[in-house]
Amino acid sequence: MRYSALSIFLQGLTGNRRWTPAFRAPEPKPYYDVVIVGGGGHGLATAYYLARVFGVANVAVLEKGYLGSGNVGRNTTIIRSNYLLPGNNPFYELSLKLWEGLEQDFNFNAMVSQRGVLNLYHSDAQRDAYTRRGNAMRLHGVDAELLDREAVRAKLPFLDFDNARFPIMGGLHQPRGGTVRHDAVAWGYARGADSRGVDIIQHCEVTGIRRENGVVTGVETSRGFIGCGKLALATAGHSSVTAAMAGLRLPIESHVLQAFVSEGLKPFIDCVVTFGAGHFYVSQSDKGGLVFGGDIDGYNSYAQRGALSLVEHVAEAGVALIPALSRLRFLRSWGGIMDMSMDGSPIIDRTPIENLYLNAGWCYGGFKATPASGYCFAHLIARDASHETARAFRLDRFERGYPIDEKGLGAQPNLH
Amino acid sequence: MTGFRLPRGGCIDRSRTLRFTFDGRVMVGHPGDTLASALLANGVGIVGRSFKYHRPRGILTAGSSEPNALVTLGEGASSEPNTRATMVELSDGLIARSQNCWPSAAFDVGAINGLLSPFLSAGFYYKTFMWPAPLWEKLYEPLIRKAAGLGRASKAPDPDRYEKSWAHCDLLVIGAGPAGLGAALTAGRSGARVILVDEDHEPGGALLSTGGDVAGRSPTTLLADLVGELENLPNIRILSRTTAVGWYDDNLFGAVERAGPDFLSTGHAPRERLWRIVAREAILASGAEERPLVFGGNDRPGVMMTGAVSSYLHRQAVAPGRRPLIFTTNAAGYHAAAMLEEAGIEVSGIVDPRTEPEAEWRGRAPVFRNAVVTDVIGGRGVSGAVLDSEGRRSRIDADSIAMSGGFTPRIQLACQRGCKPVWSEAHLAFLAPERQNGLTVAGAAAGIEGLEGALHDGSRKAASALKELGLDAKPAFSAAPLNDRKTYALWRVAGTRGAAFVDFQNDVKVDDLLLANREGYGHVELAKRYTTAGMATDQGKTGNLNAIGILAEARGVTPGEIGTTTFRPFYVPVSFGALAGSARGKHFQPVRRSPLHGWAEKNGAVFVESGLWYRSSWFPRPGEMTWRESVDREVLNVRSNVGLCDVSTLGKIEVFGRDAATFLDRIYCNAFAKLPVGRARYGIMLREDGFIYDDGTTSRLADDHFFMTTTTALAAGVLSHLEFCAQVLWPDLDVRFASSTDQWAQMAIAGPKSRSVLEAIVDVDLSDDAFPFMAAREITLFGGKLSARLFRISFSGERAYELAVPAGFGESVADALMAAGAPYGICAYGAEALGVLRIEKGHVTHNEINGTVTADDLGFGKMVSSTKTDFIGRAMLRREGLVSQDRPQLVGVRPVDPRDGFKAGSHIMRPDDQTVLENDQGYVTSVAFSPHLGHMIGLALVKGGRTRHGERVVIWNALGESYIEGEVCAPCFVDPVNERLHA
Amino acid sequence: MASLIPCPHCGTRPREEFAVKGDAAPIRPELDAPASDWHEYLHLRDNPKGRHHEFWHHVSGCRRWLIVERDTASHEIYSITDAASAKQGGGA
Amino acid sequence: MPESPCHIPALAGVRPGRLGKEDGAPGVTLRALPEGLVVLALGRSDRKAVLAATVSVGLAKCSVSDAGFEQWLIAGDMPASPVVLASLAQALAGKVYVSDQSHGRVRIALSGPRSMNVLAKGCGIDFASFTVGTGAMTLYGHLGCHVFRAEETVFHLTVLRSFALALWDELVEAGREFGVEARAL
Repeated sequence: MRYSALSIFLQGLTGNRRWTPAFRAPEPKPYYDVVIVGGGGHGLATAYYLARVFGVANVAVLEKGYLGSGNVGRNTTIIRSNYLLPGNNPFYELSLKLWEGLEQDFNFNAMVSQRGVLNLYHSDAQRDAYTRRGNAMRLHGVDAELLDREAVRAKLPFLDFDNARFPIMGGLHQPRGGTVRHDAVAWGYARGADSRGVDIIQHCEVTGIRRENGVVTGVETSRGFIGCGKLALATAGHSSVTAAMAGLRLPIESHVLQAFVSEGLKPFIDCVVTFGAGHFYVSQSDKGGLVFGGDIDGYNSYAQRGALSLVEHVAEAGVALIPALSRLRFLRSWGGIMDMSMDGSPIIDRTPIENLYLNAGWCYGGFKATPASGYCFAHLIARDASHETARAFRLDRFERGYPIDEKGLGAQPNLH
Repeated sequence: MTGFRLPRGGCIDRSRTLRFTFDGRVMVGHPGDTLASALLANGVGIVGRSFKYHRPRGILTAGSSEPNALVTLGEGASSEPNTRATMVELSDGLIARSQNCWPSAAFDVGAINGLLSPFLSAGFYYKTFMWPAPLWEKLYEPLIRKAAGLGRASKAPDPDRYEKSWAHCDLLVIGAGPAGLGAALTAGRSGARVILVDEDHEPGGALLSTGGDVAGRSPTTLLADLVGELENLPNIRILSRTTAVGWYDDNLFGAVERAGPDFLSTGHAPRERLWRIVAREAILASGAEERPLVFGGNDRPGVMMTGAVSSYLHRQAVAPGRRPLIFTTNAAGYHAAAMLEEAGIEVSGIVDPRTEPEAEWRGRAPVFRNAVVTDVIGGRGVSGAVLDSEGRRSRIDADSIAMSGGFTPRIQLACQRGCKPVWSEAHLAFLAPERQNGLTVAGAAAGIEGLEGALHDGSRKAASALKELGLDAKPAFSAAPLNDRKTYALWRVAGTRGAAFVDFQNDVKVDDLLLANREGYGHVELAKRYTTAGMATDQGKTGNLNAIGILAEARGVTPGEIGTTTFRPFYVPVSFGALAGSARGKHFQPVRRSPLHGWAEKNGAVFVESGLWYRSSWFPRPGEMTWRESVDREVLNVRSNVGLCDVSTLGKIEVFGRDAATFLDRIYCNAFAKLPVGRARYGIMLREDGFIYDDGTTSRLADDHFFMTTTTALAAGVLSHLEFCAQVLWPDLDVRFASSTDQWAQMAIAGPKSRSVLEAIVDVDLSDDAFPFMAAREITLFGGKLSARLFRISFSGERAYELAVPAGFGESVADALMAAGAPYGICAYGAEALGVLRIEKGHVTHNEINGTVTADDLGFGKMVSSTKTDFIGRAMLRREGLVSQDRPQLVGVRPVDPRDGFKAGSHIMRPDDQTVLENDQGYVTSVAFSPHLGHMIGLALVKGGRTRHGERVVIWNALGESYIEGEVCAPCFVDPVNERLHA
Repeated sequence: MASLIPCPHCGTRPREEFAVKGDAAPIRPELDAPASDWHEYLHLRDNPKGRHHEFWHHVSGCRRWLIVERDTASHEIYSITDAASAKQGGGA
Repeated sequence: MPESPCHIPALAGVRPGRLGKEDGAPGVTLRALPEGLVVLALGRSDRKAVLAATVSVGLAKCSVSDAGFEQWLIAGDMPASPVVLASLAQALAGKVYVSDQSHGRVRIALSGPRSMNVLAKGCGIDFASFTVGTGAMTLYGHLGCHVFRAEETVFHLTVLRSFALALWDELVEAGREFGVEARAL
């Protein structure tokens, strides 16, 4: 069923009784050309682009919970492509371009809102680093502008300019950055993939990876064995757990990242702001809640819940940036499990095991990457060659000494 | 709407009148009122408007889960949106405003959305607003955002104070209702350390709003006795107005204490305080939430929970109307009816869907068995109701409705750490495990019925929790007769004509849930996300179980098979203020002051934040108009005369031990083991991955004592790294560390005349023979009056010394040096001049050591020892990517036209290349204006840069629209052969 | 674990006093070990959902490096030892 | 040029007087302790041995308390001469290294009936079992410090010199609701 204002009008006249399911609930078939493990944003996007762009439609997406129950449903919805390094920058820009045409592409309003992303700086060194970054963006044709203190003040006069411990000196602004309604991304991709024949199988947990003569032939699941030509893992957060089923150890640790939403407010802040002197970032959802977060808790965890001390830290940084926040309230917190990689950058690559493909290591930046991740992973699976923007995301880069380390913090995942 | 104050009764102080305003109307109330009770007493019906359809809304509850009566309190910087009127204690001068309505709550233009509701079904926005694409951001989204949201926040800084505190106890009791009081008393009498928290402004819970007889006493008497005894026990701390909001690992509870209404007058107490309570055991006695019934118009102002009706009647002597109707599935409705009748209010009827209603009803009101209310009659309030009794419809007059669909145990806190609630068919509710490690659920929260049952259950469970701790306690209340539980499920009334709301605040109707299910979003989590049910400020406390029941019915399964959404912190919304505490404004992070801060201030320093430190940045003198003038002067003066710079912020670590030398050999990539006593050496520390971590000078003061310096930024990191290596990698080495950053005031005395200045105060021979370059010694000053450490090291490239003196004497010594240096033209110089001096010499800092460079990249390749057996980073240095030819290498850059300036962060491009990322040659890491050379200079990391000296490049800065011609050169602009070090 | 940590030297302390480094299982290879050993040591992790040994540093307390054995799913702590004593014949 | 350099205490600038709640007796008293002697002793030994050595070199009035694993803080109101420090190092030589921190750490005494409440605002230690004479490194808010229980309601907080003013300000803020009596040196 195609969605439009007209369909809403017509359905509304008849009591909204004739809307049909957005996606099927198929029984798993015994064999698929491609089985994708993980019905989150990346897995669903991969299936969508496999079917839509690469003509591979005999595809199943296996999700152990409900659709989008992983990180696509528990993030802070920010999209941007303000990356520094050549391994990252073109990839995230591809992603932003795909976001820009996404809704028309899959006929689902995911509320892509390019309201701008502003990274504040508070020292000369930070300014220099942002200058370098902004210029790297401009070299690739990405929009970037360096705002001075007064330009930031004109945009966001309620930040703490006058009593701050770390005064705001300016910011790096990407006008095309913004936010997207995160759940709708999963639903939109699912609906688009489903309509092209992809089987999205919810509540189907993969319990083992079957190999014959070292070649992957299928997966054991809570709903029986499912054979496949190619097996693609898109289980960020739990990548190590799924990879271990094939005997693979990954350069990844799983960490919990908490995020928060406030009570609903009338329009308060109209862009995404990150606080360069403390771990804090904030935007406002279309529903009115401030959506914000901070750093990861720092210890390995699969628990989807974090510590109070981190919450306090986020509140401190929030109030330091915007003193008016003090009287507003946290409504809810949640925790997502992040694949923190050894250099802070992702992996989209074949594995040493034949027929096994890996999409992992997104750290806390997986959401914004969703379209390009799906596109490039589909490219890799369909063509057995990396997409040109994802060439650097190799699994062997660590061993060979080519880390993509935006922050320069080295092989300690919880620092990225 | 006809809410009113009864002439008698209640726990309010009628002798005092409090004046407050609501939407500009002046009203009065009494101490003991909440804002909600006072509004009811003043006949206010419509308190606000709902989120989506702007329906008029009144007051639903008397507690913290109130979804409708959200108001904005206060004005200006102190205004506070989305405050539940039910939780606000009335105070004199209180100002409250309704929300989400224009021009007023009573007449709101946005109510037109209600007429459009057929087209605004769940998820409608996902299906439209997509064409034409640009209109989303320009038109649709701004309209949606403007319409959405609840209250309006002030953007001015919050003027109030907040605090945090730790607390420790044997037993934390959450909730001071009957179960909590029983638990606290049981534990209190045993001598255990007890903390009792309760979110109301007085303890009592359900005992505060009930009549009749409990354990042989009136609830009021019983409560007074219990509280009286508790208050006299020294081992019990009662925290009223305190809501436990989160249960965290290791039995840590977060609780927020609100100031009472009089806090403004007391001045020094915080407005809110976050308690971090470490409890060995905890009892969750949070009671149960009464469930609304889902029928047409159930959101009309005047439709309330029966518990709220009882509470307002008993505590504040406020009645919801003069002719209320009761719609109930359980005994609560009858209790409310009895209280109303006792207060002289005529109850128009009791509608009960059960075929066998409460047998003991002795009141006057007629009971309609096997009947339901299908719809409310009335536009902005209640004028009557449509009854459906076995298919027969009739109308009944009423001016308000009290409803009760049963009770949902408040198990939220018990399920915040991953445990899944389990459906109990007997209770028609989800229950948490009665006991998890450290937490026991008691009373109504555990599904226990009745006040006596709760008293006993709390007592019993406290005793057994204390037993876990090895403490002996006797339950304060003995066993109570068990109530014979009769539960009845009515998740929604069928056949309603009007909209029947499940989530009031978010305007989620029965139809929305059914639509979500039809469209494939029937999983409880998907239904929540698709319809927004349970996402309002009450987080589904009022509506979620009904939503689950409705989904279960639609899918033909039990509510247990539907399951709940996940309970997460916080139990109620918590302010940023409470969570931030006093760490705000200038106190966001502590300030670190150099021991020479006072000296720098005296000399007119401009300070800049550097991590937590304030460092002196430059020292303007009269007549200097720009910072550059001052910095240029300081730089030139150092090169021609002498300057004094505070370098106290550099990290300083004493390294002791028989194996200290061996240890340092493994820490630095260059050799230290053979460093003689009395000498210093520049060292480079790698990370295990082979990239540079930090650099600094380390001196040997004795065979078993080194003095290490680190960069300011990594002082703490390096110490941790050393400790890791010593304790984890090589615990067999005898080596110990003491940070002495704060012990020493350290100053660089640099410039050709530095020796002459120093000679005035030091007691040692400073001749080049006696104190050569890289000498490092413990010396005395002022004829033996003061011990100090002197190092002949140079960051500026000039003859220079670093003098470390005990911090308390720092200012005095600096003063002495300035005085001694006056004849030589000494000046104070700051971090900016230091930066210029080092860039002129090509010395690196963290601008260059950015975590992605190797020693070879920076030209230190020869320093990396090839003879030492092992050191941190050695093995991984061999990787292909770390030795490849096109790695960035440190170079200098200068403008071809000396008038051109450029910025750090500019990229380096070849002049004829297309400006695309693939052609990027590198970037400028540091820049300075060299007063020595009279033009800008820079350091850069350029691919294969060491072979490219002399190459013309573009210094490319699109952000600044500056593209200048530059030349790559050696990374040293002044004195490349280091003659000045000895000058 | 995420709120309080029972330091073997200092007693139970808030998590804020500690810094965490990561997996304590890998053993630093000898210098001349094959490159793949060093790669494994520095980069590859079991990252189990369950029992895990981890380095924590009591930065604001005794300044000792500790090995915390705990469950990454439940956050329950099984043991906590001083890393030096563990290395010198202790557990972990 | 001064004949002999003068010593400027880190808390020389704090203002004495009554702060916060004005009425009634002050809940807490804050006092900057004299910048006398602070020594960190490190090594494989125990508190008793360090105490014995401290006494043996004439520093009998100093407190010796735990300051981490195999680390002890020796603190007193009177400064010690380099000679005494050298003899202390000598007395402990072979096992324990000493690092003079007399200028690196600053001590603040927190006393009064509400001292424990003020301490609880920044410090997560359960002081119920923290007996008189006990010392420990811990955090007060964001600040690392050493807490020493000198008497039932008297605590000495030892903090890095650069943070001394920051800690002082925090303690004043935390004591405000009880009333603070601030005493300068």
